[in-house]
Amino acid sequence: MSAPAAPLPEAYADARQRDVANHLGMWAFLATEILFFGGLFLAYFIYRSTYPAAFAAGSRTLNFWRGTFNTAVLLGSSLSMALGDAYIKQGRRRALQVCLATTAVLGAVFLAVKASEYHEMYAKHLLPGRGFEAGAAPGLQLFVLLYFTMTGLHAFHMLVGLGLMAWLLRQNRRGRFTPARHAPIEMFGLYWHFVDCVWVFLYPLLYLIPR
Amino acid sequence: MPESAATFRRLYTTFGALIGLLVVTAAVSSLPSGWWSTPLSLLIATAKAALIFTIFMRLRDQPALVRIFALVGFFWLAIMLTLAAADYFTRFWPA
Amino acid sequence: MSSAVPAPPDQPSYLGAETTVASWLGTRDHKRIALLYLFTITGFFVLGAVAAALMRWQLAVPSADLVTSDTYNRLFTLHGVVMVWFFLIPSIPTVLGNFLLPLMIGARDVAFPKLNLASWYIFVVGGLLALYAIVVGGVDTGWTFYTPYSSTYANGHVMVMAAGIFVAGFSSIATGLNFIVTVHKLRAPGMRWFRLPLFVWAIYATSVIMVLATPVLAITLLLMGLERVCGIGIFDPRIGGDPLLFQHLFWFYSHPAVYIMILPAMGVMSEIITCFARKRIFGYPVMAFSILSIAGLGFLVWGHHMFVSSQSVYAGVVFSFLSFLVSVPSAIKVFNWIGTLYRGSITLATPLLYALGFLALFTIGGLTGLFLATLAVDVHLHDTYFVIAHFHYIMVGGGVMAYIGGIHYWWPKISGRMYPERWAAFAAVTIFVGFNLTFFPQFLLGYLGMPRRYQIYPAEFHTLNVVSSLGAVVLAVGYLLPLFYLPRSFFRGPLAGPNPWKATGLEWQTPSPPPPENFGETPVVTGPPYDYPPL
Amino acid sequence: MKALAGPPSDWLPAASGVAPRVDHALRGLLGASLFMVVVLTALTLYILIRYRRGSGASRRPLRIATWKIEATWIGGTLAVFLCFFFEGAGVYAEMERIPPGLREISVTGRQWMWDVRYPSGRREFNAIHVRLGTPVRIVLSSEDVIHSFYVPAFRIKQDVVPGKIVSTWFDPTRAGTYTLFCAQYCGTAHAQMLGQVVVLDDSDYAAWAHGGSHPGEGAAPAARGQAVYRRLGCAACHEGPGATPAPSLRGLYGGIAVMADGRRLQADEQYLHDAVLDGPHFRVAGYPPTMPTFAGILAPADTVDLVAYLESLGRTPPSAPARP
Repeated sequence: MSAPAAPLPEAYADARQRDVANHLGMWAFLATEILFFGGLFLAYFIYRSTYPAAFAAGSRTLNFWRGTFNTAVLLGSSLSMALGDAYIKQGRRRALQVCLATTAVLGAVFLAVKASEYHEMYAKHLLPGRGFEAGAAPGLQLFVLLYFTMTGLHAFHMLVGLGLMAWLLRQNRRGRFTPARHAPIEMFGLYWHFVDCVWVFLYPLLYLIPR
Repeated sequence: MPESAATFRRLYTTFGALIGLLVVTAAVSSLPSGWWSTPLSLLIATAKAALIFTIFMRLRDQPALVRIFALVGFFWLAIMLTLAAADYFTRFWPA
Repeated sequence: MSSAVPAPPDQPSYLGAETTVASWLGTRDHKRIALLYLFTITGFFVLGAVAAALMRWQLAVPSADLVTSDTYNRLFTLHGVVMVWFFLIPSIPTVLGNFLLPLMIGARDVAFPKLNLASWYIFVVGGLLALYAIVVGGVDTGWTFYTPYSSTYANGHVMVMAAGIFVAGFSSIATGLNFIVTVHKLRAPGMRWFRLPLFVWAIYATSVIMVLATPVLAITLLLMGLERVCGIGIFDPRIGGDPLLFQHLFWFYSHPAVYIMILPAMGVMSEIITCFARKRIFGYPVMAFSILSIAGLGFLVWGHHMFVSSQSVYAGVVFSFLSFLVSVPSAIKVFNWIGTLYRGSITLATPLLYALGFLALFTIGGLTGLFLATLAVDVHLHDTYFVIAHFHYIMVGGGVMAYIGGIHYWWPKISGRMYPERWAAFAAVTIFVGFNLTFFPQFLLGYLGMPRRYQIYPAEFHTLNVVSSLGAVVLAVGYLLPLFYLPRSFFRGPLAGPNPWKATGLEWQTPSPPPPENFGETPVVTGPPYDYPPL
Repeated sequence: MKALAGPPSDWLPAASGVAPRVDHALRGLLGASLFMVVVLTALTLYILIRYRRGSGASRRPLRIATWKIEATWIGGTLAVFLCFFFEGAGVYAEMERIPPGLREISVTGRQWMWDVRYPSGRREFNAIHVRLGTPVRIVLSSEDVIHSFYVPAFRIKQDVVPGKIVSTWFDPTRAGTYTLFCAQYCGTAHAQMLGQVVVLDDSDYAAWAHGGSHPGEGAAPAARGQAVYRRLGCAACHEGPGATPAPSLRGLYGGIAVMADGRRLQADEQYLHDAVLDGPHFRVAGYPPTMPTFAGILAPADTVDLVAYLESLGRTPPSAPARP
């Protein structure tokens, strides 16, 4: 795309203002994500109060240990992402590369464990729809539906994150990021931590519903 | 702003706190539960989210405007939840 | 007043700087992106208007036989979806907002120019998806997509249409996000919040609604789509789901969406009335605060769409009370506009004609909204033609009148040339007369009990429908006129010069059409807006 | 404006107990709105003329503080609005509070017809007969999508949500026949999902209740059959411009009917009789299984009359457009 005759000078007076503008833009986007997941949390909140017993039964069908392990994995990936961001601010590109790789691996582990849980649900005939075990408590199928929708949407956001990390890894290998110019890393960090926060709420709501 | 060793130490301690909270909420949920167990697990989740927001996402050292942008999403979510709940929880009250 | 030095005359305008197609399709200049949006949404307006014309033609006869029932259902769905998501929501924010926001706050461009262009492309992709859904057969669910009809019983191309709206929603979010950061971060030195023109306040409040409401539409359409594809979903009554949950989620977006449509129109009104009354706005802080409170309260009132939907009585009372609260700021703004006219020096140019049309029609629209907020009356009037008339008075009588008025008012700045005054005045009056002829009878039809979305109706509603259909012909003529004389004046109209209306405001300090960089060097603002010399 | 002259209720009969109160609230709103429109229009026109450019009127700024003016009209508007809110809410609460012990009529909404069942076990389609002066409770349910039970003359409307039993009630205060609309969009023939609420005074109601004076008594079987055809609302699916959700009945008698499961049956009298009584078993190829069973609903005499009418219908060539 050919820029107009004189390259459009940055609309900002200084880098500091540019940095805050980036943060404002990213946080506004995260506000939309909060409300995007919020629709599902509303559905969960309404149906859990309508079918409390079915939700408790549904929660027991989930694998508690895998859920807890997954939460720890995701918290770990958040740590490595935060470390990576701190390293690039010191200009240590190799340390950033290691942290990004660690984050990606932990993300992949999370998704693998999640896939195994989905398979386990399939094995127990708990997939919503025709295959659903007959005679289940009313609302149990709703819980399972909500479980798949919420964790599915979260997993989708993780996949998008892994894709972005692949791009960041390639850019970092080409030395694009310096202490002065590391906005993509910081912005992606906000996105990744946010996805982790969504899981921080999903975990108790889905796995820890008391008897 | 230079990343001092203190920043790294803060990151590690925050991670420790997060794992600690995870252990607590997992442990509490396996004990016999009462009416308090769901609010408690949500409280712990909020604490973990708050830690991630302030430390990992560096809301601590952002200007007030960025903090407002961070919280406005939750405020509107609260509007949606409370007013929708106003419908669902009063449906079967005597007219 | 501001002391900006106008850019050197030999600087080429944003139109003349480059004329290759690539320079338009790859532009990052907010002014060119505004024109891209102008062409796109005008096309969608014509498509939606054709659907409306066919509907009015069908309804001219009780046992209508112009189109089959199924085709009529697809027509009103097309009219609803295209007009709501592909014309009204983008209209003022993306055309006038994109063009004027940086100019009015003395900035060189929006905060994220690349994102601004991306939002137009996202809008076009969403539009193409919707067009594809229409061309291959259309959708027969109504623009509200209520489940379980939309997810289980509808046989149209619901998925493709929902995908189109889902994608267009992201364009809305991107634009809103861009404007919010622009207003916060790119105001010229001295341009404090209370020195912002009210149009900027309106665009800012609209952007907040766009960013905070549109995601809920996205999740609602996604869940409806999942339920349609998988045959099972969380709204499915067969497994204990609640169709009302869909309505709660849908209207949590869709009521703030109607404020996305009307708030920018209110911003345009404040600019036009102050200019042609040569007088400062009456009660600036109250006007600015009213805009914000409309945006805020707009999120609390969605339940008034569900009074008869077996929602709980107590929730109905709560939502009715909040709906009355949200209508107070709108009433205040009408009073303040009339207060601005008082003791002004008024010239009846075309933009003011549109503004006065807005005043009359928006007042009627607002008052009839009170009928629908009153619980007992809404039980009778809900889902009838009274509701159709109410929201057309607000969205078409208010939103579209202000949009066309704004296009005329800033036409000299956009094109550098003047529109033909006499033709424009005639068009404005034709639209006003045609509009009232078309929609006022529908209030009476609604009271008499004619439900909406009926293509065959009992004979006693016949005469009023004939009047309405005739009015639609007059309205169509009124809308066609600007489509002819505006493009013509874009190339052959008399040159307008930087400030033909002698208006205040930074956008009038630059040459028309403005250069790509808007201002030679960033202006400094020293006084409040609308600072017209005392009369 | 006619509304000013006569109270709106003489445009649309106020035929239920709550209707006058709704009309009262509505007239209050109408009066306030007309007052505001007149005042604001007059004020604006006065300002436009008096303060047009070049007129000699004084442009001295107002001496009264603007915040005082703002406060008055903010307060004034809020006060008026709250009055309307309280009145509306009061009447609404009365509408929604269903008196206990009312006679219950169950009405099921099904794509494009109202299926009415009385406590006596009697069943009707698209018609409800009630006695003047005795309020009834309508128990609403839906078998497919959301419909809405709307009787303008009674000023009542209640969405019929599938998966839920919802009730509304009305106290008929005026004899006559009032149209019942479906107000929530429910598909292709949403506009044909009409019904009648017939309010009969005591004598007519008693006659209807115990045997029911079938309209068209004593006329030729085909004519009586046509009345049954109309009463059951068969036209909603079997007729209509263009594609209809059910096979057209014109030109059917004497021809061959191809069933969904491939059977080819001679459309004789027996076929028509069986297809009416046991619809689902005789589903025609290419049509959805929406035909309800009429066994136990149609008295044998009605069935014979209906078949007679279908025969007469069958002889007219299919090309004649069926005018709904």
